[in-house]
Amino acid sequence: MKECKIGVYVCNCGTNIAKVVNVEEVVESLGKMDGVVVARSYKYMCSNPGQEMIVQDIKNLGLNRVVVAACSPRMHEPTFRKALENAGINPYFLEMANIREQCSWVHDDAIEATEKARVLTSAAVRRVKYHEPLEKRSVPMCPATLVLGGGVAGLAAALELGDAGQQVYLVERENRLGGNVGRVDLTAPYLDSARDLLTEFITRANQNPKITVMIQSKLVELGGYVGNFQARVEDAQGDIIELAVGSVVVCTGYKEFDASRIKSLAYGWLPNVITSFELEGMIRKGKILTKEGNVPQYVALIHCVGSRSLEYHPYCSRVCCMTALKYAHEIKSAIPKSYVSDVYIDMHAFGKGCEDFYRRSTEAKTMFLMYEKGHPPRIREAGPDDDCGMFIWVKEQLSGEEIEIPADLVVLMVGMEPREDSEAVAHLVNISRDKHGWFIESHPKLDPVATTTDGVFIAGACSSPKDIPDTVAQARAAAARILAKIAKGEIWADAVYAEVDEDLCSGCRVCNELCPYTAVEYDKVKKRSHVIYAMCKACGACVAACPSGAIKARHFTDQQIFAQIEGVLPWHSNHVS
Amino acid sequence: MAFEPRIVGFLCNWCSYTGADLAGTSRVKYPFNVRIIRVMCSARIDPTFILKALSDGADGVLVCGCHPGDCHYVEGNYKAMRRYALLKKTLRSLGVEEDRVRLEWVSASEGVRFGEVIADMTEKIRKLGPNRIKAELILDKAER
Amino acid sequence: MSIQKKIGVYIYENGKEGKGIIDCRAIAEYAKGLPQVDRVTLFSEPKKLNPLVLADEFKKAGLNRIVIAGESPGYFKPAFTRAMAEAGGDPEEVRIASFREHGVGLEGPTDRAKAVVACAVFGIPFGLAAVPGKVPVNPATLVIGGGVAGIQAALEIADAGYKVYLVERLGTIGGHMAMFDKTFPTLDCAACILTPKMVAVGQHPNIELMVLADVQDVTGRPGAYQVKVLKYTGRVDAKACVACNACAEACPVSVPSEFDVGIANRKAIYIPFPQAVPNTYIIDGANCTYVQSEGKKCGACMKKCAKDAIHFDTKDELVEFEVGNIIVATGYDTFDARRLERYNYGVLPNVLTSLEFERLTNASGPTGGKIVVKTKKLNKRTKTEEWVFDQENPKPKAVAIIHCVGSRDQNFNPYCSRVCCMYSLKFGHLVREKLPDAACYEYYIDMRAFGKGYEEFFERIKDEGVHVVRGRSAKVVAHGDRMMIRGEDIIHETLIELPVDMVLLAVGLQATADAERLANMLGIERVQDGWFSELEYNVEPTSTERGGIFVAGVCQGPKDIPDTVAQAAAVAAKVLKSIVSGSIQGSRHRLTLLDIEQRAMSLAV
Amino acid sequence: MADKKLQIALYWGAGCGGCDVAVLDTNEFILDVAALADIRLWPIAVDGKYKDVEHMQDGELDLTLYNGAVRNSENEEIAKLLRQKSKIMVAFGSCAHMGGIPGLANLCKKEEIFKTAYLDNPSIESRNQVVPYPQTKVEVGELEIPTFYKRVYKLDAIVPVDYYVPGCPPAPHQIKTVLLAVVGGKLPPRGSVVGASDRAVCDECQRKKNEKKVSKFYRPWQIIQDFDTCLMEQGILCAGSATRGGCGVRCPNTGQGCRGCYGPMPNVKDQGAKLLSAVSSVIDSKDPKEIERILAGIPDFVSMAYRFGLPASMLQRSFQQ
Amino acid sequence: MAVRVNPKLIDELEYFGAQDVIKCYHCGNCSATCTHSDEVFVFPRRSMRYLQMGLKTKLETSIEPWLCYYCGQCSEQCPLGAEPGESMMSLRRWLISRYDFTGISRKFFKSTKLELLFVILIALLAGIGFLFYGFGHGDIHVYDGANAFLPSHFIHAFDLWLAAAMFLFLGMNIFRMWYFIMIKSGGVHIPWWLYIKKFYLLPWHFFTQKRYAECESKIKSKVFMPWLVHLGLMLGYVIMLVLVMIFLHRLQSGPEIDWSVHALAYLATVGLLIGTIYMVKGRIKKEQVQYQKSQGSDWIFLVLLMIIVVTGVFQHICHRLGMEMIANITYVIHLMAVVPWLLRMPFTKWAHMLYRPLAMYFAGIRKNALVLEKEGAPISQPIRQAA
Repeated sequence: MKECKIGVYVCNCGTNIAKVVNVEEVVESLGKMDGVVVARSYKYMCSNPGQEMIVQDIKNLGLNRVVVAACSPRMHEPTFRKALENAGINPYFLEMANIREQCSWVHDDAIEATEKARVLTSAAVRRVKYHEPLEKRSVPMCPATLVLGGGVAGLAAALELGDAGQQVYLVERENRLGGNVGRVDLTAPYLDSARDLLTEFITRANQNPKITVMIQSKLVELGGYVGNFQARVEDAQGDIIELAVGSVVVCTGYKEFDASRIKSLAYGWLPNVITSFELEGMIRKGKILTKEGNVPQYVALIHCVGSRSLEYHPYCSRVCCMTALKYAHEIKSAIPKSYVSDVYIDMHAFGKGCEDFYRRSTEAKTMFLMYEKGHPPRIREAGPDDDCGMFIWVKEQLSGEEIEIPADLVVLMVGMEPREDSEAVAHLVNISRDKHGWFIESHPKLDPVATTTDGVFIAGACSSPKDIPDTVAQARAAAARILAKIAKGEIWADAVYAEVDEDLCSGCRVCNELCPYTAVEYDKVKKRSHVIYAMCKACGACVAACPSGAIKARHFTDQQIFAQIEGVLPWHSNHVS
Repeated sequence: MAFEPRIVGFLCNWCSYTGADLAGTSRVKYPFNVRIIRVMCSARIDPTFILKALSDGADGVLVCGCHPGDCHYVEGNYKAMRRYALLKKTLRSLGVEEDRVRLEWVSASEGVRFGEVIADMTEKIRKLGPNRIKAELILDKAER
Repeated sequence: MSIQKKIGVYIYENGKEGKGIIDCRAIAEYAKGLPQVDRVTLFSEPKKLNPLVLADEFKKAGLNRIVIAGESPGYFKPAFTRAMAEAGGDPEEVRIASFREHGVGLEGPTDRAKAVVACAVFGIPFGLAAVPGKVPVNPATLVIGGGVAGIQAALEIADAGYKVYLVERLGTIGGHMAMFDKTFPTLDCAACILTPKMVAVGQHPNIELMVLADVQDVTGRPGAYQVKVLKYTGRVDAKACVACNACAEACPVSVPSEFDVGIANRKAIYIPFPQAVPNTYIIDGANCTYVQSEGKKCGACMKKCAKDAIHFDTKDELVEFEVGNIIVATGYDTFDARRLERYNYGVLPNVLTSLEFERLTNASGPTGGKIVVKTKKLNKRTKTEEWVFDQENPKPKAVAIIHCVGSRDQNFNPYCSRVCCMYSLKFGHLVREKLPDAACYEYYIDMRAFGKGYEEFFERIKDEGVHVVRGRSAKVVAHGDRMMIRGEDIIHETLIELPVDMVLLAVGLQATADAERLANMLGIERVQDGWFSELEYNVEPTSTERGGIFVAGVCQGPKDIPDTVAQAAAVAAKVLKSIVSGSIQGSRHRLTLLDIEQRAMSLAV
Repeated sequence: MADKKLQIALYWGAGCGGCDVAVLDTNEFILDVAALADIRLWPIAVDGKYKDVEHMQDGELDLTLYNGAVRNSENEEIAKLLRQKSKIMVAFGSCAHMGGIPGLANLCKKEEIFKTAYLDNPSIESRNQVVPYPQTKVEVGELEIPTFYKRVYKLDAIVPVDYYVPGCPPAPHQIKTVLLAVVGGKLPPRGSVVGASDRAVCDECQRKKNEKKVSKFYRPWQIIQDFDTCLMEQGILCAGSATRGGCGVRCPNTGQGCRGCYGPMPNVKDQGAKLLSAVSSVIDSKDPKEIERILAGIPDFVSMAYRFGLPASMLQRSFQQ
Repeated sequence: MAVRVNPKLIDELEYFGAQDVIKCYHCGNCSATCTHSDEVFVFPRRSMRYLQMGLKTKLETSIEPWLCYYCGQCSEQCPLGAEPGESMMSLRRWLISRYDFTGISRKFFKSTKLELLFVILIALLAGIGFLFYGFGHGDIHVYDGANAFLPSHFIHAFDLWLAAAMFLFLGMNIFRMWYFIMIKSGGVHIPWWLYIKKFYLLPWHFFTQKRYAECESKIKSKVFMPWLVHLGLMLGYVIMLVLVMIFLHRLQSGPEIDWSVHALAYLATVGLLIGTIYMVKGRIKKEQVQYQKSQGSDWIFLVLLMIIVVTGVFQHICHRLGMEMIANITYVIHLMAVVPWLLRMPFTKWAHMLYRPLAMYFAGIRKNALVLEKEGAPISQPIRQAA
């Protein structure tokens, strides 16, 4: 092995690091380490001049290893790898020490934090000596895409890809396309026709020769890896169809909250307490009637049913406020003599045109009543002498009064929750879910449609509640990613993966079953196992398990980790009791 | 000088390391006694690493992965869980105190919890006193 | 069609027609001529729409399909649906012909309105009938605006291997997001997540980055737009400059920094901020003594520059190129808080806008991230007293944050700015985190914590000890050294007057000053609030009437970072779709009434 | 070298002596040995005194085959002596290589061992209260016996070792290989393990291997095993996958799981840990309680995992207070 | 006990001018802007809330509408054009109708036509009556002294009867007001002696209208500020009333000017004249918020007042100039306006002249009672302090 010439770069991160960690002390101490040629600090290592500093040192001092002590490698590892690449050395000769998130930001004591930063950085120095040059490799990209879910999100994604001339398989569980929007008549805030919107989408999808619509079908198995997935879809006849696809877009949507879970709202007990979707059906039919068949005089809308609640879902379902305002308008307009009350917590009228719609609704004399989060309204039956069917008890926040609202028809604005099958879908396509069951995006801000599994995207309300424009935007964002990959024609697999040293493998087959991606393949002839690198996600389960030590996790080798362990455990004299 | 435990934390990249990062970004304060080594998945954590840390003088070893069901690699954390179960038995036979090695599930959103785990573990180990393994091995040699 | 249709068309006249924009009478005449249309009714007082009366009408005439036309006829639909049901007809046969939704109001509005009505009469969604023809497309793309939306869109397209021109008005890309300290609700540092993307843009072989540049003119057709961009000179040779800062140290001129929104100063030769992309110094000609004196005075920077990178004689440059698609991502301006006199912004020194606070609390800001109050200092050069932030200044003991400044207000911006609630909560967190002893009050109207993890964030902030007060405060007045803020705490039914040391105004977002110019130049529409109009609210939130011109991010309407990023990527999909398929849909407003009518008729059969 | 006979020594440290016997297992080859070499020290077979060795010049011996672990001061003294006198020091057999079965004594304290061996042992006189002491004062003076160390060491923990011949005991062919290599001067790099494979036992094992899922562990006598299938898949603990091959799959072929005497694979630092990892990886359950139940089927895993290698492992011994 | 909301009340209140209150989304700006809003009486937002919710009992027992002097600041700053000031104004109208047990008031507010009809009818009746009396008992050419067309003793007696009727209605209304505000609203125990202790508030506020002055945050003219004009009008009216009720014969005697009463009368006339002109101008120009929304009732009031003042001045001048017949005719017209004007008073907005100071009096009592109840503790905690 060539002699290690290590450069150590400690970032101040403005004051993020420097205000707690004595950066200069770390630099000085690291500079004395074996193999370290240069140690420097800089205000922002990630900035162009900071990166340039590293590049210049590599060129001028012939560095062949770089240690950057800065923020989390999850943040800037790619940045500095790129810098190494620009300087002409292999990007994997980099190791980062996380002295911000795990040191300066979580510790106050300057002395201890400085010591910890020093130790973490020195461990990185020890580790980097064992780094090896790694190269990325590419695999071909299959241009077809599998879209799971035929709601607005799925249709938008499919159309975007199909119109671009790419093959799309649109798989829908139900016997019709359209999803939850298919149950809706008009959309807030402009009261455009949801039906026209869907008709247009569905017609275009059906007419597009590149889009294969498969209704009453479901994905049963997804194998392979980005660019080269093999999907097994069970169709309406129960036949299994094998599809080769390069990407998967998951648009499985949401289901509405089961209002009967909240006892105080009497859903399922009092006949005239209905959910928003039931009201939507009435509006579509033009018959807003109580169960007794009367035209209601008092209608009440209750917001946040199942949402923004401590017991059920803490999150806001995002669309219900506007939907409620829409209903208020629709009821008033269909039954001009009715009185509509709207019982809410905070009015989330945040979108374009929404505040205006809210104002219109107030002008139409909808009575807005505010209740406190955590103190949901209670519904009781009215007596025979009352002119209404029910009363809703609310501790009204804006007046401070305890009030009862007369109602003949109560509409519960049920929130959104993940579908029952979200866990199964997550397993099928290998993506994660958050604690509520929504699918997790790879980065909530900068990568809201990608997932941690390459080639699998999420769009629409399956990742969190959203309205139609946001859903459509997300679906297209997913399509953009896929189109970009298709345009390139190949996928570059990460350079970090596991590999089997066949000279050491005894074919014991402990590893085969362990790989969640079936990337470890057993060769029956050679009686050895080997890893398909493009499928490997570098988790290292097989590496740890291999009793022969025959599998190496590139970039996470035993040697590297041992060196790091040794590095973080310097032997203090004061430590021995 | 008071005894300050040194804990080696093996954190999976996706949940726990991110969770520790979140503790950082949310400025959760926790004892500085933990030193974190990032691995891609808790399933990568070879029992050898834990033994290595213990024999090199770590007072505690923390293994963190995603909560069961949340593994980025589907079931890596279950693999870690099984290994940990057997390792625990083995360490018991080897006379290593229970609290020195700990397996915790920390999700990417549990920055605060990560801090609490560290604080709790540090406190427990502080009570336990230093890990004698390395010292004893040196003493063995000296006595021989 | 199984049964013969008998169609009734109801057209709503709302007065706008009277001004001659849309001629409802002409539309009515036209509708009468459409096949199967039995009757056409004009109505103007929607409040008087009585479903039961309508039902009688339907029944008598035997109507089995109703078309309601107008600006936003959806508003009347429920009444008609009920009427149809009462009359025993099929409520699904009530159709709407929305002029607003389908972009009536552009060229030939009456013809477009007629086409919209025709489609509804035929029962065909307008979007299906009004499909412009396809034209070949130039694979290059112009992105106007280098904020997070522009960056994201540019990267998506460039990563796919296509040429992108990214034009930014200022000296660096990054936009507002680069100025922020933290982003809600995860509180990750804005610069930390944005700078890698900025660097990626700067280094991308497919992106031609033009900063200090302005799009002067756009002509041509979808798929082949000729663009003229004026690149203002920064007078510094980017290749030679090593960002040593010697020039800025030498420069005697000190002016408020744009990046620090005026709470700190910069020199006339400066770099916008340390992580700027491109990382090059710029000479601000308007403030440079040398430029202003036409070379007679100063020139200190030029003398100091060891690399001879400063060239005062460089000229602005006009470049021309052709692109197939244009993405408008020009973002927003913040509301000018001076317009709301009651908060005394600009009068009381420690009333700050949100952007000012972002910079104040940012580690790269003037106080290194310390939250301090402004104090009076003597400016030695001008011999005047100025209010300045200084690291040594005292920390505020109480901070008030006022939501909805300029937003949700008929007198200013009637719309909700969508991000202020959350960023104000974030401020609350920052105040409590950096100043644990300081009290922090948030005055709000509705807490709009609607996104993923937002509600949880709100709860967390409350747990952190930020007092949330439902009720927008009315005024901020001086109160000795401090300030007094008066507001109503609605939930606790009391009026509160609190002495505070710092007031943060959560100013809303509004369309940029040059949005109108841009809209005229590109031939795209703006809504009343000033934001660019989208083609269709629901399904085409990023397209415009003009093919090949897209809007992304806040310039279309206020939104937060995830939504902006998603939109930007969605636009990229549109662009990539056109490039990958080799052709782009032309402009919808080039379609004639006859085109749409015929297509709708053929689809109906 | 042909003109000069090879000078060799064989020593028996803390071990059962099986390795010495194994040398004899080479059968008639021992005659070749005798012809090739002068055996200068072999306590079990040849008369020779430590004093003689002490009088040798440094490096006078060409080869020492040291079997057994280091348990007491005598073992250490002789190991150091032989190291000094030998050109090549070979750790011969599992005990010298890794501590071997005697190494399991590291799970106990010296006092416990003495108690078991000298006090509680049913085969000794019941009233015995005497345990060995290094020095005993008697009337004539002070008697001295070797000091019993606190724990067992593998040979290379005491002296530098050039080659390792694993096995409990080493197979005859290994002995031949070593001797022939020394004679022929075709020595592998120092530190090598000689006479064993670089692959695990499984490589040579003829049993059929599939993907593994185990929901219950058995002792070999608890089930009727399928001789064609991997033992591990049948729930019988077998260290074969974590153990160097070269032994000829002696144990698995008899229906027992491999006991691991050949030690860890070249890249492995801790054989027991690796076995632990492999065994726990094949458990077929996600439920912690179920896992515990399955693991209960392995009564004494530490003795299984470190049957031959405890002193060579990371922790080397038990730290029971 | 939970109260039932009444979505229908808002429809009724629309007649009283509360069209815009529905727009309010409760930002609280108005209450915080209002100079009169304090710890105990927070308004106008809360009143608007009750209005939106139709909490009739809450509204009719509330005192807050009377504490508002409609300076218009809240309406100017209202982000939604919900017109808090106008909403308070409409509530005052409604309260007047609630205090009035006859129901006449309500009818007036609901229909300007009805009110106009009433006014005209009364005026005609009065006119006919006076003419009948005049021609029966005197000479139209004689204004004063014996054989006067409308002798002062007759007018005086008539005035007293009229006043008695007016005060009967007013008294009933005031009683109802007291009952609503002090008894029906409940909430706090009020010791009887507080009524005495706080009595000074009544004349104080009646004669100074001090609170109106506090409204003036943005003074456009130093003289013609609403408070001063209003005060002038009010005082002018009161002086005139006193003069008419007690010194009528001295007022009517002439033609020489009796300065002891006429000086005061002139002063009062100036106040009335300026006030009327100012208000008419304001309602026509609509520059100030408080004058932007006028109801028919407001106009009737102003027009009648205008007629009264103008005819009063004119008959006075004519009388002094010896044009006694014209003076008598003008006087009849004057009285034709005065009678309906006075009779109308208990049923219209004009009654606020009494309700306002009464409200201040009641408010003072309630505040004091609250202080007593909390035993000297501050009436409200500023805000929950940081833990």
